[in-house]
Parts: sequence; structure tokens; C-alpha cells
Amino acid sequence: MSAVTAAGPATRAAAPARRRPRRRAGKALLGLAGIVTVVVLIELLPRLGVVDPRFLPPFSEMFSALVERVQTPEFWTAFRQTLTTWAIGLAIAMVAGVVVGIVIGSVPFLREATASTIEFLRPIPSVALIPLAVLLYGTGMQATLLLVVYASFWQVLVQVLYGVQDVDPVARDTARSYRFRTLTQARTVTWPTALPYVVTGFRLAATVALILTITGELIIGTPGLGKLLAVAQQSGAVASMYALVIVTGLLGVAVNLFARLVERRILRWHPSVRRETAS
Amino acid sequence: MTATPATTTAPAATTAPRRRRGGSLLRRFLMAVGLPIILLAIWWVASAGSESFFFPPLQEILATFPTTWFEGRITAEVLPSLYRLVIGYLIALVLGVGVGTAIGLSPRLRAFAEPALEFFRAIPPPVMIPIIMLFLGIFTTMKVFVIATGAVWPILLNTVEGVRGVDDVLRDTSSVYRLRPATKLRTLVLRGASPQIVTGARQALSIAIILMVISEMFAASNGLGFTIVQFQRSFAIPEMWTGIILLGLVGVILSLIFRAIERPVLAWYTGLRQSQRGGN
Amino acid sequence: MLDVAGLKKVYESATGSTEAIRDLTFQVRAGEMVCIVGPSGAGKTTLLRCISGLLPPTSGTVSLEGQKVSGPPKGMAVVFQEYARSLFPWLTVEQNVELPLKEKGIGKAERRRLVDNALEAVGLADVPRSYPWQLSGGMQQRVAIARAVAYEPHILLMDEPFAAVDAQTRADLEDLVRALWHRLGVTVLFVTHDIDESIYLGQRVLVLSGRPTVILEDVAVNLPDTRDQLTTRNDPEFARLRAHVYDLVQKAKRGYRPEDAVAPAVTGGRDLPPTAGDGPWVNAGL
Amino acid sequence: MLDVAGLKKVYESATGSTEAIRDLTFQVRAGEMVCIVGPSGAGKTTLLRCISGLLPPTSGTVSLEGQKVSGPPKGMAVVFQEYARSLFPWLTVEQNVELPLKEKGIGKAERRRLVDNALEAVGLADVPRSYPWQLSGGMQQRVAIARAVAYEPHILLMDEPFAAVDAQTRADLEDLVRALWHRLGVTVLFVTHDIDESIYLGQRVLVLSGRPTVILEDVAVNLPDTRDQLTTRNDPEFARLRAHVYDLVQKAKRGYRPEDAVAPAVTGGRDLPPTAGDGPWVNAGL
Amino acid sequence: GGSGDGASPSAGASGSSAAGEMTPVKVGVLPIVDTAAIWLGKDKGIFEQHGLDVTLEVAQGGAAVVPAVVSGDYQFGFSNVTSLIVAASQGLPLEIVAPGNFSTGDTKADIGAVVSKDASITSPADLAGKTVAVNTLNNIGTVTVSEVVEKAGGDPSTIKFVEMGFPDMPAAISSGQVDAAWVLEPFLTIAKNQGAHVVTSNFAEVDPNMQIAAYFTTKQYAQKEPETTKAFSDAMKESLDYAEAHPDEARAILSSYTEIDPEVQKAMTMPKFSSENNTDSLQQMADLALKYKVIDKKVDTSELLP
Ligand SMILES: Nc1ncnc2c1ncn2[C@@H]1O[C@H](COP(=O)(O)OP(=O)(O)OP(=O)(O)O)[C@@H](O)[C@H]1O
Ligand SMILES: Nc1ncnc2c1ncn2[C@@H]1O[C@H](COP(=O)(O)OP(=O)(O)OP(=O)(O)O)[C@@H](O)[C@H]1O
Ligand SMILES: [Mg+2]
Ligand SMILES: [Mg+2]
Repeated sequence: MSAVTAAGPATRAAAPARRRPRRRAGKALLGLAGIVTVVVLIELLPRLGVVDPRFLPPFSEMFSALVERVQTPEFWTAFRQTLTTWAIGLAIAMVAGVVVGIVIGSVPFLREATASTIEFLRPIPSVALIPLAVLLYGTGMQATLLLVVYASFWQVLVQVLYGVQDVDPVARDTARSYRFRTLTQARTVTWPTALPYVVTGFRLAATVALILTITGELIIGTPGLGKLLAVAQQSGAVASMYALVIVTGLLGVAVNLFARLVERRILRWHPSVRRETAS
Repeated sequence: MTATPATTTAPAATTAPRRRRGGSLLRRFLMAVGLPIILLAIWWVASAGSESFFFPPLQEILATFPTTWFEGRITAEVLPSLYRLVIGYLIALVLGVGVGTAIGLSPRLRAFAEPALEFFRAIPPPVMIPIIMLFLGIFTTMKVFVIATGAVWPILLNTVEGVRGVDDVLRDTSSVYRLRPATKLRTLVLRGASPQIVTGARQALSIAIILMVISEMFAASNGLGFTIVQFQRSFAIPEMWTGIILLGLVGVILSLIFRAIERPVLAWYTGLRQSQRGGN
Repeated sequence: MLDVAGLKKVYESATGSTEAIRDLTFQVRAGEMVCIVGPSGAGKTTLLRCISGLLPPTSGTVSLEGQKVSGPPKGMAVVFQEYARSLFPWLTVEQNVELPLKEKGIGKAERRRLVDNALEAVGLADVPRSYPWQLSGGMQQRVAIARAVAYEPHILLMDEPFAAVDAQTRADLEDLVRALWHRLGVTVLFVTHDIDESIYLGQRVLVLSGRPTVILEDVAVNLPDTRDQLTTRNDPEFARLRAHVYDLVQKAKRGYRPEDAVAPAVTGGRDLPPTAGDGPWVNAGL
Repeated sequence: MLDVAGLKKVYESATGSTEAIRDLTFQVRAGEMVCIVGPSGAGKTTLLRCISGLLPPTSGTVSLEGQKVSGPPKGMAVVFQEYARSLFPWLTVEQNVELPLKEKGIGKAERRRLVDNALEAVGLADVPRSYPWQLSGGMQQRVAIARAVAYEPHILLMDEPFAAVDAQTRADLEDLVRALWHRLGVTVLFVTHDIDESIYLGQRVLVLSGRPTVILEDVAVNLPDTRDQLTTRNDPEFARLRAHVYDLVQKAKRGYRPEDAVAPAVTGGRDLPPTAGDGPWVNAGL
Repeated sequence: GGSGDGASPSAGASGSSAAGEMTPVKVGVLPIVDTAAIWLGKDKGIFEQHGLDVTLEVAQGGAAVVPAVVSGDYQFGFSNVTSLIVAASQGLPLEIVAPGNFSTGDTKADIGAVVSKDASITSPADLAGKTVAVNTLNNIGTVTVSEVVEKAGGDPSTIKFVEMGFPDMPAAISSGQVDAAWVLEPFLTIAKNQGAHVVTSNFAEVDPNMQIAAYFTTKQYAQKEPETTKAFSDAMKESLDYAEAHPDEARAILSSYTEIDPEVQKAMTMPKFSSENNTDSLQQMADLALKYKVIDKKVDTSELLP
């Protein structure tokens, strides 16, 4: 009675493989639904008179302003300039934040010695540094870059500091017992543990950097989308201004999509990703 | 084979660490002030003979400090700012943890809300403020709102990630023992995510301070940030520097308070992480 | 009571799929004590997780008291193989044991009593206020056991629960589980690698094949109901069963599968004698 | 080779201090295989962690080859009791085993060979590209063993390394460790709860008392050097040793301590006979 | 003077350099109506004729312009006179090289005015005790509004000034968040279109010929580069005169650097441009700044002039 007849080769099941992209598509659809909800809200609020359409125009007006914008070459120049400033600033902040964070976080002495200074420097708003930035670098990209790096560096640093602290003691002991070199330990134990924190840090820093790129351009006058925004604002071109706001918002969404994509690849082992990709 | 009288805890062992702990308090203090003092010294020396209008000597800045702040500005400018800061921060905390937990628990909700949230997150506050003013006016409510909406992101993001990363086996344990949703939330999800929530809360603190300043740059008539901007505009540069220093000090003090609150909340976590690092 | 029918579990991952359980069918009566042995990586943990409703099976069903299991059922306690990770690091030992009782709605005084008794029973009465990470591996495992014991479940699933404790403690805990079983009439599924233990504890021993898992044999343990560490283990029937199960596990380890027995060309088939253990409750591989 | 002198370890925490190890003194010669047994929570893990230089002792010293140990020494491999947490979840099985070899500076081809051999030896040749969390508990433990084996250490510390594997695999792994020991002349410290295992493997068995730990007895295992699962375990000397060690562990569990033997008023003192094991390398409870 | 319609860039250069070796200068300006003259001048090639290769750097506020000029990143900048007076009072060595723009003197339709939706506010005196939005506290707006209120018999110290960007003011008035707002063009026109009425044209009321803004550089730069400074000063003055003489062109140039709605652009008032600094007005502004505690010591504005 205990004999089993059901044999059948180990199923390299094809069904789930088909299911996965569909699930991802479903997710994208849900996200789209979220955006559409917001769009509908922005369209309706002014139309229903909840807000004055002169100050918050309906989405359709913003959108047509955006369409007009997108056709001008100066928009694309500005767009490229903004992206450049943003990308360079973010890259500097990420690299510096991660390196400094891992070094400081791994050495208890450094961690203790720098804690108060970090807490002192962190809350100083970049906007208060504008005169300094201008003084040091004029109004070119570098001045805005200074603000961008200053603001987003702390985001990364703090995330990395906490991430480094999260290393499993047993994993750390394993590394030590096999006498991993400091650098190997940082690379193979500390870094992967901190990675989920770094990804969050990246997402935070990416938007902070974007915000400061735009703000810097807006206030200092570094060329870019922010400068267009400043002009639109000064001229009372409301729809046109919101069109640019939409562009920055979309940039933010793109950054997040990118971060999620990266996360799915490099954090495959992490419980959060594991659970969500498991059947 | 000498027999030691057996007591579970060696009495000698209990006094020594207490002394050590007392010593470490002084050490901790020295650690905390060491680097700042060095940096201040460098600043002092480097700026000593400064002719630059925008980089006055540190000596001059420090000399301006008392007259600038201690003659009424603390109550007139700093306290209102701090009030708005604290309220905004608390709102961000509640909102961030609440929404973050919901999003972290439900992949569907996350898929739905994330792009829209990311959209708003990427919009610079200086651009958003005019819109917010339409709804909330120009006074305290608006500023509190700006602080809250800016500071909520690190908390929200970290909470989402923390909740997502809660240990599987613990999760299973909780379902097996059929913990009620409320208990599960309290004892499993929030506690499990607390290290990361604290990270976010820490981040948010400095962001809140930054946004306090930014919100006071628009439609303001008092506040620490407002005062700094005023100094900056009226070319009262040493005064502006004292304001920046004061901002930093506010940051340090708030972070000390934060640490005092964080310590008991995360006692288990630090204990866990340190338990095997040296055992003492 | 418990009815596992045609259970199959395939793990999917980006790199490919792993068929952990091929086809399991068996029943467990209420109040029965069933031990499960099988080679490492066979799918024992997977089986327990399916039974406890934590893992949806790929196909087949698990029913408990006539109800199809789709989430963790009421009155069940599980001791996980990853005992260390199943303790809440932010709760003390005491709180860890108490938490499920609170959820069950047991009054404070009663809770106290249950917690104290359970900790006492596993030999941890002196560390109630320690945190799990301040304990040794074996002590952590005993906390997990105490939690399950204090919960007084109807059905108790244990996954190698004594792996990290010393021989003497292990014997004590074995007797504790049997005492609990007697006292509460709880249904127990007990995964172990210790063949002696499986026979000492169980009324039946389910021997699993290697992955993908099917049942090799369902061995009935015809030992007297009152067992004790000395006499039971010296019983000749005990020795016979041990040898038999050991033999089965060894075969499983070598890759022997029941279907090999009917497949004509396989060497080494047929060397598994039909056993007396195939009671009415077994329907392996239907 | 290894010299532990007056070792004492007290864990400090906010809630109070726990004296895990009171006073341990013993030596291990190069190339010796020493097993350590003792009740759960005795301080075995703590001892290994002190020896491996991961945990600073409260007092006393550990020296290896004449050098005081202050950090993990060269050429050491440790299999941790928390095997699951000692595997890096972000690396595949293969990478987990390979990483220390890379650190050691071993060339690629040689690394491949070592990794493949080690995985083969522990029976995991078929899952090199899985992640640890895709494996069963016993498989994870075997990955940790494979990592230590592939490392070809001078000194190998193992903390209940076979707790999660089935009986047959356990026997195979025991033979694997002995083969490795023979082949490389590595010094092995092996913590186990399985008394049979300790005798089967060791040249000496250190029996520890309950917490705070001292050495109860250092039992010499006078069994022939070539052992095998069948004949060795049937050796009458094996049975004698097993009974003796079992007796010791049971006493330890009941709270018996060597100082009780000299304390005049303690009942049950004196019932521990001086054993032949007190060789020149033991100085328990100095 | 100037070269008429400036159609031929190579025509008789009044500057010192030949067309081949232009001196590059950067000027920090704001994207507002007040700077129309320099944009027009650049467009017409007036600066080229003076041997200057002008780059106009747009900033949002004076906050960025003054430091940039002080640091030498910009050679010249545009700022309202009160800011310059404040800078001077703090010892910042600035020098006015050309006037910027002036009040039209039309008390009914100047380029800046206090507007309100509140029908009960009709005279400046009614502003006492009310909330009034200005773009920058303690600056030209608060000073002139206070002065107007006092002239009308109100108590300026009871006005609650709040700070807000010009673009946000029409909305704030509309929604009643502020009782009144001091706005400049084009927001003045926008606000008026939305039903706000002008309470007072504060610039024109203070002084019909009030100088609002100026182009400046640092004293060091003026000393070090007297020729470039002179060239810029000359070109600027020429541009100002040109803009004043060709109001339609000045109005049209707006679309090159702003996004003002064409309707608004047509309806709005243009400021007055003139090549002569109004020294009386400057001194009066300094005195008012002292009076309303924007600065704490008297400033002699002649020191600001070359
Ligand atoms: N999350 C997972 N993803 C992919 N495969 C898995 C996963 N969990 C388990 N497996 C595979 O399923 C099989 C059975 O695992 P399971 O944990 O049930 O074994 P087990 O019988 O409990 O073994 P052990 O006695 O070693 O604990 C193993 O081959 C394992 O590799
Ligand atoms: N981090 C810690 N903080 C406080 N006490 C600890 C800590 N780690 C271990 N202990 C205590 O030290 C004692 C010895 O622990 P250890 O882990 O060495 O025991 P063990 O002999 O390995 O036990 P087992 O066989 O159960 O693994 C235990 O009583 C334990 O409670
Ligand atoms: Mg298992
Ligand atoms: Mg241990």
C-alpha cells in the first residue's frame, strides 16, 4: 500500500515562469493606477472649484503646457543640465557617503569621535550655504553641486552608519575567524549587510539631490530646469511652472523605479525581496 | 585543586565594570567634544586675520553670538521655530510609521502608492510651498505641514524597508501562535522594524530642521530660519554665522534627546549586536 | 484528525525550481504521536510547514479535523528548527513564553503559573529575565520548547527540537514531551534525526525518502505505552525497530526510493521488506 | 600547541553579570583531537570563542604555539553552533566555501578543486549555486562544515557541527573529520552533545561541569587509531568510556562540581573516582 | 546719446576696445520687468559697441547676486537701492555704476503698488493693523509702505508684514490670507485682473521720481578695472535711454527672458528708465531705511556713487 506509482520527472514547472512577468505587469498597473488617481484629483480639484484654478490649474492645462515645453530645444538643454548636475552630485555623495560611512561605522573609535560633529553639521540647511557656495564657486554648476553634495551626503552617510551597525555578529565572527582582510571584510560582510540601507539611502539621496539641484538652479541661477522654473514663477506663468514641477516629479518616479530594479537584482538574498519573489 | 567558594556572580566582577562605566562617561564626553574642539580650533586659526566680508574671523562671530541671541531672540525667534519643528516632526513620525507600516505589509498597496508618493517626494519644497499656502494659509499650519511632509520621507521609506525585512521565522512564529493583528503589529512588525525606523527618524530630524528654515523663507515673520535669512540679506554676516552655529547646536541637542529616547527602545538591539562582540 | 493527501511542494526561484515533496499521503489520528525521520534535505521541514499552514502546497491538501488548512489553525504550536530565529530578541525569555498565552486570553495568574512551570520543566527557571541572545544555543532551543509546552496546544509540531541540548537534557525533554502528550492528549508530529528518539517517543515512525520526498515506510512502534529511558531502550523490540529504521534511513540516504521496488531494472530494489507498520491510517503515495 | 591557563569569562550586561567560565586550565598538543562535552549552557561555546580569539577572556590566557591569542590566529577554521547565521546569505553555497580560500590567496584552479571536493565530501555537490536560505537546516550546516574543511586549517574548532544532520550523514561526516585529521594532522577541538560521537572521534574527551564551568574530568580515549563505525562502537572499551562519560555528564547536569569532592560537608562528594585521564596535560580547577 | 537704432554693430565704437577683443563681463540680473533695459541693450548690441561681451546671469533674488559680485564671479549686478544701502551700512564696499529703474511717478498706475481685495481698505491709513505681504521684510517694500502709511496718518508700526514671493501674492490676496500685498509688475496687473484694487502706489507716493534699483560693482573692481567699469556704465546708460525712448521695444523684449502672459504683458505698466541717478532719492531711501530700522546707522549715499 505504501508503494508509490506516481513518478513523473521533476517538474521544471513552466507555469510560474509565465506567471512572474504577469505579476510584475500587475504591479506596474497598480502603480499607474496610483498616478492616475493623483492626476484625476488634480484635474478635479480646480474644476470643482475646491481650489482656484488660476493658482492650481487643472492637470490638463499643466499637461498641455508641458507638451509645449517639451517641443522647445531650450527645455532639453535645461533638462540635460539638470540631469548632469544631479547625477554628478548624487554620484559624489553616494561614493563619499558609502566610503566614509563604512570607515567610520566599522571603527568604533571614529564612530564615537565623529558623532557629535555629524549631528552638528547635518541640520545645517544647504540653502543657508547658498552665499558660501556662490562665493566659492560663483553661479556655475559647481555652486549648485556643492549644495547637492552637502545635502545628500548626510542622507547616505547616516543610512550607511546604521547599516554597518546591523552586521550579524555571527557573520562578523565568521569573517574574523577566517582572518578576512579589513578590505575583504568590508566588501563581503559589511557592504552586503549595509546594502538594503544603502538602497534606501540612495532613494533618499536621489530625491534630495534632485530637489537641491532644482532649488539651487532656482535661487542661484545655475542653468537648468530650476532656472526655467524661476522664470516661469517670476512671470506668473502658473501652468508652465507646474509643467516643470511635473517633470521633476516624473524624474523622482524614474529614480525610484531604477532603485527598485537595482534592489531586485542585488538584494535577491534579502528576506524582503526573497519573500516577495517567492511563490 | 583549590576550591573557590561558589557564588553565581563573582562579587569582584560587579564593581570593576561599574568603575569602568563611570570612566567611560568621561571618555564619552571627551569623545563627543574632541573633534568639534579640534575643528573649531582649525576654524579659529584659519579665519583669524580674515579680511573676507563673508568669512569673518571666528573670534568675531563668537563675540557677536551673545548679543545676537541672548537679548530676546531666543524666545522671539527660536522658540516658535522649535515649536513648529517639534509638532511637524511628531506628525511626520506618526504618519511615516503608520503609512510606512501599511505599505510595508502590503505589496499591493506598495505597488499602488509608491509611484505617486515618489512623484511628490521629488518636488522641491520651495516649489510646493505656494500650493500648500493655498490650502493651509501662511502661518503655523503651513510651516508645520511643510516640515511634516518633508521629514516624513526618510521615516516612511525606512519603515517600509524595515517592515519588509522582518525575519521570516519570527513572522511564521507569530502566525503559528495566532497573534492578533494588533499584537502582531506591536510585538512583531514594529519591534522588528524598529532599528530601521529609528534610522529614518534620525534622518528625519535633521531634515525637519532644514525644512523649518526653508518654510521660514516663505511667508514668514519670525523664526530661527527667518532670522538667519534676514541676516544674510542684510549682509550681517557674523550674525548669519552665529545663526548657522545655533542651528547646528539645535541639531546636536535634539539628537542628544533623540539618543536618550532611542537607547531604551533599541536596548535589545544594541545588546544583541554587542553581545558577542566582547561580551562586556 | 490530520489528513495529508497527495501533498506536493515545488519551490520556485529565479534559478530554477526544486521539487521538495513529490507526493505524500498519510493520516494521523487525534492524540497520536508520530515521529518523522528521513535524510537531511528530504523535506521534513517543508512538510511541517505545509501542515502548519505556513506554506501553501503546490498541489494536494492538508486537512485538520475535516477542515482544509489554509493558514495556521487554532490550538497549534510549532517548535521551529531555526529555534534561535523564532524567539523574539526584544522580549525576555519569560515574555517570549508568555506572549502566545496572552493572545490566547489566559488570565494573568494562570499565565504566570504556566510560564513558570514550563520554564521549570525545561530547566530554565533561573533565567526568566534574560534575553534570548544572552543564552546558549541549547538554552534558546529550550525556550522555544517551553513556549510550545506552556501553550498547551491540541496539535504540536516539533522540528528537531532537541538538536542542541546535551544527552541528559535530551532524555529529560523526551520524557517531558511524552508526559505532556499523556496529560493533554495532544497530537504530536515530531521530526528528529535521532532514530532511537523517534522510536522511544513515537507510536509510529514515518520514514521519508530523499528528495523529492515520498514515504518509504510507516513503521508502527509496538512498545508499551509507559516508557522509560532505561527499560524501553533495552527492549529487544526497540533494538529490532531501531535496526529496521536505521536500515531504511541508510537506504534513503543512498537514494533508494519505493518506486525503485516496482521498477524492474533497478538493482537493490526488493530489499525493502513490506512492514507491519502499514496500518489503516497510511496511504502513502496514493 | 594550545595552552589555556586560568581562563575565566564573565558576561556583563545591564541586568547583571553571568559567570560562564570559572577557571579552565588545559593543554592540547599539536595534532590532537579533543572532544568537549558538558551540559547545555555550560560554557562550551564561550570556551571555543575565547580560544578562537573572538571573545576576550575576563582573566586567564589562551596561547597558541607559544603566542598569546588576542585575535583570531592564522590557519584556524571555526564551525559555529549558529551555522545558519554564519553563512553569508548574499553568497551562493559555492561562494561561501570559496571566499576564505580567496582570502588565503589560493589560486583559482586549486580553489575550484578544494571547493568541489569539500562540497562533494559533505554530500552537497548538487547545489553549489543555491543560496544558503534555499537549503534545509542540515544542508546549511554541511555548507559550514565544507567551508571549514576546504580551508585546510591547522586548528579546527567545531561547535556541535553535526546537530542538524541525520544519523547516516552524521556517521559519514564523523569519518570525514577523522580522515581530514589524519591527512592534514590538524588539531581539532570538537564540541558535541553526543557522547558516543565524542568517544568515537576524540583522543581525549574533556567533560565540563555546569555553569560556572570548570573541568570535571579529562577522559583519555584508549581506542585504536583506526576506527570505524561498526567495530569501534562495539568495542567493550567504547562501552566503558561511554558509560563513564555519560555518568559524568549526568552528574554535571545534577550540579555536581569537582570542588564538591574536597568540600567536606557536601553529600554525593567522593563519588567521582579519580580517572586515568588526568594526564600531564590536565590541570583542572587549579 | 548712443548710436540711434543700433543697426550696425561695427559702427563707430564709443568704447575703447576694438571689436576683435571684447571684454567678457558677467552681470547678475533678476528675470523681472525692471531689468528690461539691460536685456534690450544687449539685444541691440549696445554693449558690444562698448567692447563688452555681456553675459546675463539670471538669479532669483539678490541673495545670490551680491555675493557673486563680491566674490568677483560677476563683475556687475542688479539690485534695489535699499539692499545696496544695507550692504553699505554693513561696510560692504559697493559702488553704483548706473541707475536701474525709476518710479513712473504716476500715483494711479505705477509699477509697484499695494493692492487689496478688502473693500474697507481704501487709503494707506487703513493698512494699519493689517497683514501686508511683501517680498522681502526690512527692505524697499516695507520701508516705502511704512512711509506712505505714516504720511496718510496711520501707524506703520502696527502693520503686520509677512514675507512671500511676488508670484504667490495674487493667490494670497484672493484667498484672504493677507489683507493686502505690495506687488510689482506683472503680478500687479494679474492681481488687478483678479479683482484687487490699488490702495496706494507706494513708490510714486514716496517720491514721484524715486530711484528703485541700480547696477553696481565692487569698489575694488571699479578701481582695478576703471575702463571696463566705465564702458559698462556708459553702455548701461545708453541702454536705459534707449529703453526709455522705445517703450514698445522694451515691452517686447520681456518675452525673451520671462514667460509673462502676452495679455498681461500688453496691459502692464512699464517702469521709467533714466541714465541719471537720483541722488536725492537715494539719500531719502537711506534716511527712510534708518527711520524704519532697516539699518542702524546713517548711510551717506554719496559713498555709493563713484
Ligand atoms: N526556500 C527554499 N527555496 C528553494 N528550495 C528550498 C527552500 N527551502 C527548502 N528548499 C529545498 O527543499 C528541500 C527540503 O528542505 P527541508 O528544509 O524541508 O529539508 P529537511 O528534511 O527539513 O532537512 P533537514 O533535516 O536538513 O532540516 C531541500 O532540498 C532544500 O534545498
Ligand atoms: N552574550 C551573553 N550575555 C550574557 N550571558 C551569556 C551570553 N552568551 C552566553 N551567556 C551565558 O553563558 C553561559 C554559557 O553559554 P555557552 O553558549 O557558552 O554555553 P554552551 O556550553 O555552548 O551551551 P549549549 O550546549 O547549550 O550551546 C550560559 O549560561 C549563557 O546564558
Ligand atoms: Mg529541516
Ligand atoms: Mg553552545
